[in-house]
Amino acid sequence: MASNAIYVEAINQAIIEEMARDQSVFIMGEDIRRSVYGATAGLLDQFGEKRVLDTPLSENGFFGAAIGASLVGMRPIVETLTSFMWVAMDQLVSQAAKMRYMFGGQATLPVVYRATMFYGGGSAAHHSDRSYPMFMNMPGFKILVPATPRDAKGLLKTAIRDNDPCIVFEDGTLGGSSGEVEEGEAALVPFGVADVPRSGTDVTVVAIAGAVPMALRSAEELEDEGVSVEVIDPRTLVPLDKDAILESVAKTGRLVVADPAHKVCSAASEVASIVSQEGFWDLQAPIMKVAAEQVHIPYTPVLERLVYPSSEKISDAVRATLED
Amino acid sequence: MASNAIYVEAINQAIIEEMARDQSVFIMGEDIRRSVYGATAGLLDQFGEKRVLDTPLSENGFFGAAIGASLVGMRPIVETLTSFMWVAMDQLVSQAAKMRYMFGGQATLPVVYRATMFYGGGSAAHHSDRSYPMFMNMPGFKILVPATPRDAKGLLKTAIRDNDPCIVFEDGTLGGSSGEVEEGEAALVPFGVADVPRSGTDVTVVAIAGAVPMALRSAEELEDEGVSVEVIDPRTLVPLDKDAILESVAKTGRLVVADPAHKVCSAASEVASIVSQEGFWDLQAPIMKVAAEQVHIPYTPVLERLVYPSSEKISDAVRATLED
Amino acid sequence: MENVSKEILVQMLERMWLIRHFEVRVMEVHSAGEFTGAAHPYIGEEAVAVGACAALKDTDYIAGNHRSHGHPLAKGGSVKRAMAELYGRVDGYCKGKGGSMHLADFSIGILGESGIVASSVPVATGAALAAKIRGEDFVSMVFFGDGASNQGACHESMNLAALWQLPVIFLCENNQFAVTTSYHDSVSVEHISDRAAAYDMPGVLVDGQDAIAMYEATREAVARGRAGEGPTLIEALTYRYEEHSLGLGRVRRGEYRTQDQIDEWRERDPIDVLERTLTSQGILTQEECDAISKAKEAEVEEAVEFARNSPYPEPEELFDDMWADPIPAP
Amino acid sequence: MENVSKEILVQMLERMWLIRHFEVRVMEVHSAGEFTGAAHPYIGEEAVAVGACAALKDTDYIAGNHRSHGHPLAKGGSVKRAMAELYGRVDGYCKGKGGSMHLADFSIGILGESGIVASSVPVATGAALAAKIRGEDFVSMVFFGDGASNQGACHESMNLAALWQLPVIFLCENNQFAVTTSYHDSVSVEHISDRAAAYDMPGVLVDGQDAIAMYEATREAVARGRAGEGPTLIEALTYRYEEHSLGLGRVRRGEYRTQDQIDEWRERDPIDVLERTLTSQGILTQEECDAISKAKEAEVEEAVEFARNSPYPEPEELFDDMWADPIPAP
Ligand SMILES: Cc1ncc(C[n+]2csc(CCOP(=O)(O)OP(=O)(O)O)c2C)c(N)n1
Ligand SMILES: Cc1ncc(C[n+]2csc(CCOP(=O)(O)OP(=O)(O)O)c2C)c(N)n1
Ligand SMILES: [Mg+2]
Ligand SMILES: [Mg+2]
Repeated sequence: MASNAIYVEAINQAIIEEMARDQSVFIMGEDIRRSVYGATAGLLDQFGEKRVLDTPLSENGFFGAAIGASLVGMRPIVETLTSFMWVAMDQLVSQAAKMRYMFGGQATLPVVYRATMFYGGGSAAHHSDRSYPMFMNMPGFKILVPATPRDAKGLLKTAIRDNDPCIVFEDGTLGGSSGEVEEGEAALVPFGVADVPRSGTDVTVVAIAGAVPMALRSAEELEDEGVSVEVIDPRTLVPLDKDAILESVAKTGRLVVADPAHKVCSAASEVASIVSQEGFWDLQAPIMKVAAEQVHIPYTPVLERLVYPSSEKISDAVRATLED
Repeated sequence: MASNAIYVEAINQAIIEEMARDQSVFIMGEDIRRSVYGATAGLLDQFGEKRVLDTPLSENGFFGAAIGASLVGMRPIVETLTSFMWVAMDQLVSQAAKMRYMFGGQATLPVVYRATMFYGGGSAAHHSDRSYPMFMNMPGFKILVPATPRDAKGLLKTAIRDNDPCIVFEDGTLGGSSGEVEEGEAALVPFGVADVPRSGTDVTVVAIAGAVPMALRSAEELEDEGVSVEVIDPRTLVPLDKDAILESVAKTGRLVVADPAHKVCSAASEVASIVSQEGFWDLQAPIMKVAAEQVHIPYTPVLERLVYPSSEKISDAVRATLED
Repeated sequence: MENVSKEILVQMLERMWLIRHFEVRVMEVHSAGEFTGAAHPYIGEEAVAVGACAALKDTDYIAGNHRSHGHPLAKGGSVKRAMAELYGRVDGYCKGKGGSMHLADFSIGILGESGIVASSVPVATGAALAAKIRGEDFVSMVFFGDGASNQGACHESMNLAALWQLPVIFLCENNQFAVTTSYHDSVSVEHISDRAAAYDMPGVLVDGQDAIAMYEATREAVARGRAGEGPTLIEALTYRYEEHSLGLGRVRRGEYRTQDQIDEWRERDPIDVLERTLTSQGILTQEECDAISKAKEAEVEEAVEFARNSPYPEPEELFDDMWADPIPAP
Repeated sequence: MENVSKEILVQMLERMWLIRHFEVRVMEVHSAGEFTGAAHPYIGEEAVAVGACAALKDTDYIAGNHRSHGHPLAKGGSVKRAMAELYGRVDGYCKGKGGSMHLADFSIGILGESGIVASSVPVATGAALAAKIRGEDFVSMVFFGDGASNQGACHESMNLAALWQLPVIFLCENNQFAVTTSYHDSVSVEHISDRAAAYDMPGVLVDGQDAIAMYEATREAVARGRAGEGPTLIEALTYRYEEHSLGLGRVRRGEYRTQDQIDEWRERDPIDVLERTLTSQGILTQEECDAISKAKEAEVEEAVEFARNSPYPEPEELFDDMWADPIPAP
């Protein structure tokens, strides 16, 4: 049964459905019992203290404890913000990402890190990280970047059932966005399958997380100019549905990549590099990267808004691919 | 006065020359007084206990202490391996990288992190990180990847005098390589100026760190096949001498990027994305990325050697750019 | 308190009122939407930073955390530049780039507040390391919370500081909670100050509502630091009156603490405590105290006006301040 | 030792000899170039892991560090599969992908050794958390060094474990040095076990050369864990005879420790200590002890042969074992 939900509620639904379905799922994080960030509302009442753990401020400690618990049969969900992952980087990289391979496949780590990206609202440099490109460089994580309530719910449910370490980068700029979500099994969204929220024939725009609605707005505007834009939302960056991207570029011959992360060594760089190798002969114009400026996130709103992609910047980039 | 030195000695010379030159330079790290990794030999005798500090195993603590010392006028050098940086990621990212901007330019952080990349010798997944692409994604670090003794010395000397946080990724596979080094001021190597250890006209190979000698070997082999390869060693990844790369591609029309780091969101991806945007009209063939496979570093040598770029892989990629 | 000068006592009262009025006004203008982003009120905890900073010189250093307005104001920071920073303006301490959680004034030893919990602790330890290497007698002090004390960074820094006998004061502001989590649910010992023993370092438990007690305890720690006798851990017992952060409306008061507890702590309001002492000892009259409060209120109001009138940065300034030795943007 | 069974005593001696011979042989074949990469000999420290693991069941968990051969062998791991792993062969515990520092046998609760110092500590704490959530009575034990004890991960894990009363045993192997650094130069207190008080957790200082003492102390800690009474920190005083790591030739012995110190510790060799007890108490004769040694030596030799004859992995196996639910390589 489909119903309407906002992004944060969709996440909440996913957690509740999966915790109800599987006793080995539990959740831990800071102040989650009282749902300070909104996604864990009602869990304590429904699942009790043993499965809903408030942790001390010790991210490296409890991120690692989640790993240990996952090794012996539990399926932990860890709630955090992207900016607190730096503190826990050793457990994430040295253990979560590497353990299974290092132990020749003996270790199975069904652990999910839910990391909110808190950018765009005056949170300044310490709280605004969009760090998925760094985790993409490190093998071992499945990396999810839901841009809609449906995908926020569906990808999280799939992640909880998946047997590898997953990181869900939940986009705070979309936290209040609403849309249709399914229930139960029907809600599952597979990894590695891009969504095409808008098809078109002239230019392909690959858009990530919070850039998806921008790309859609840009596509609408450009329609008035007679430009037909195809918007591709990869939804998962590891695995990446590169076939969907290459097929689209084969049709359009033009590519713009919109990515709210810092532009150097970004997901946008990666997509560009794939297409410049594997889709080169289809390209009729330079690949345009529209990603965050290579600068920290300034607090003041007049500067902060200059950093990220915007529908205007995307439109300009699309137009640039049509010049020659 | 030029003389011959191996890579590790060149680093040692740079430290000694700069510590002798400037009282505010000091060095800290684990077991550096007895020079376990070779680069800090003789420092204790020459500069004493106050300026040559053996630290406890507390990377986050002492990486951060280096930051604090730098803020109040010291110029710390920190010795570590790349793989121990995960533990200290919070101090690196939240403080070293962000502090100056966050404080509106008040903070000046002349701190140098010397991180050895210990790959290629059976050190397995926990000790073989080549993590510069992850740090490239995060604004705030100057990132150096010396491939010769001359650059190992010259870039480190420049880094010690530079007023921003620098990370020198010292390539362990080159630790024993030898070459000519200068002394004193003559040894300084500027940031942001690529080296062109071999010029050519048919294909540009941008090679990073340990991939530079591979690219040079490949270029020699290919010469016998009548292919003229230009090898570009960026030497610093932040800042990146993109003009040198674009100019070379303007001449050759073909680009291969060889990078010992994991290939997804790698420095190679970044170079490819720059050229596919800014040098697109010069390109006559797909951009080929030759980077490490997206897998952890296996211990056993028979598998480990398959992961990295090699002169054979580079040659194959060069040949591929010449097909159509 | 016999050997606490009147000058210091009055200055402490002034700075406590300054912080109180600052925070009250910040809550008002924030809820009126004059600026956005998180801000963490220090109301109820004023005696901690003010008492501690009264023991420092301008050449000593402090570093702080997300609850970030009290520390710089206690060390003598400019209320105008602090307020302008919250408003995101060019005259702010960080030219609008840092905001509430990143106030700093390097000219008077304020090495900056930090949004990542416990991340200032190693940094402050490093400032103290510089004193040791250079053989100078400045000290460094770092403010962090009860929640923060559970971070590995604290352990590593305390061990380093104790080992090397660095002049650093670890000042734990135990305001009973980390967001909604009682420190009894996050710290496995009764007193955080007892953890000092794990580093062979003096640990002191202080009444954080009593500015004079804070001053005296800190003065001792500072003296030890200057004398090369190493670090001290001070745990200040205090309480935050307001919610964790402006902008976290979801968490209602009653859900994690009782009105009774709040009322109990309010009875020992740090400003009242100090004023009672000063008036009962005949150091100031109540009228003089009230005049101080009024003057500070006016100073804050001026700062609000200053902030409102300060311009926003120009778009061209976006890339400024990234580098001390600039490089081209990629 | 009255209530230590003969079976356990003999098993301890067997495993200590097994580890001793294993390490001696590893040093030989490593220096003969039969495999490369780092390897950290456990010689001199055998009583620690063997005594501790004797208190565990197969359903209990351990995790370890870079000094990685003793722990799995002490827990009953296969000497053949361990040796084959060092040789980088398919029959190794990790199919050659892990090597010396990453031995693991999940089938008998060996959650793996780790090359990053202290990084197993949170992991082991998490295994104990699972016991608590599921209401089962297994325990988890983690081995880490004196050097490791200074890592933030230890602080965070101990606080978590004490707070939640998790059945985890923090087993600190204080072998006096981290590479060349004396623990007196890295740990700011005299006894690491005293740090337990900082978490309101029992801390026990044990003679790490005495397998029986190790066994008894651990047995108590395990009993506490199974009974839901929380974690224990055990500090085992021990000594490494050999250099930090095979392949770190640069550091000469005399530079950071004296021959006298080494000789002193060798006088309390853990195998001698146990054999002396067993023979003096009439539990085993010296001949029986020698026979055990011989048998273990033969077992190790067999393992070397096994490892030599095991094939290297095929190139196609490079990407295997990355994922439990595979995805295409990018
Ligand atoms: C590493 C990290 N984890 C989590 C947070 C989110 N956070 C901000 S303040 C806070 C509570 C801090 O509590 P405490 O240290 O006691 O300081 P207080 O707010 O009580 O002054 C939390 C969880 C953060 N900023 N940094
Ligand atoms: C985080 C980290 N930092 C540094 C190292 C390098 N290193 C490996 S072992 C070691 C010393 C460890 O000492 P200790 O914990 O006492 O164990 P021991 O070797 O004495 O058994 C060091 C510094 C590492 N592996 N991981
Ligand atoms: Mg608090
Ligand atoms: Mg040791």
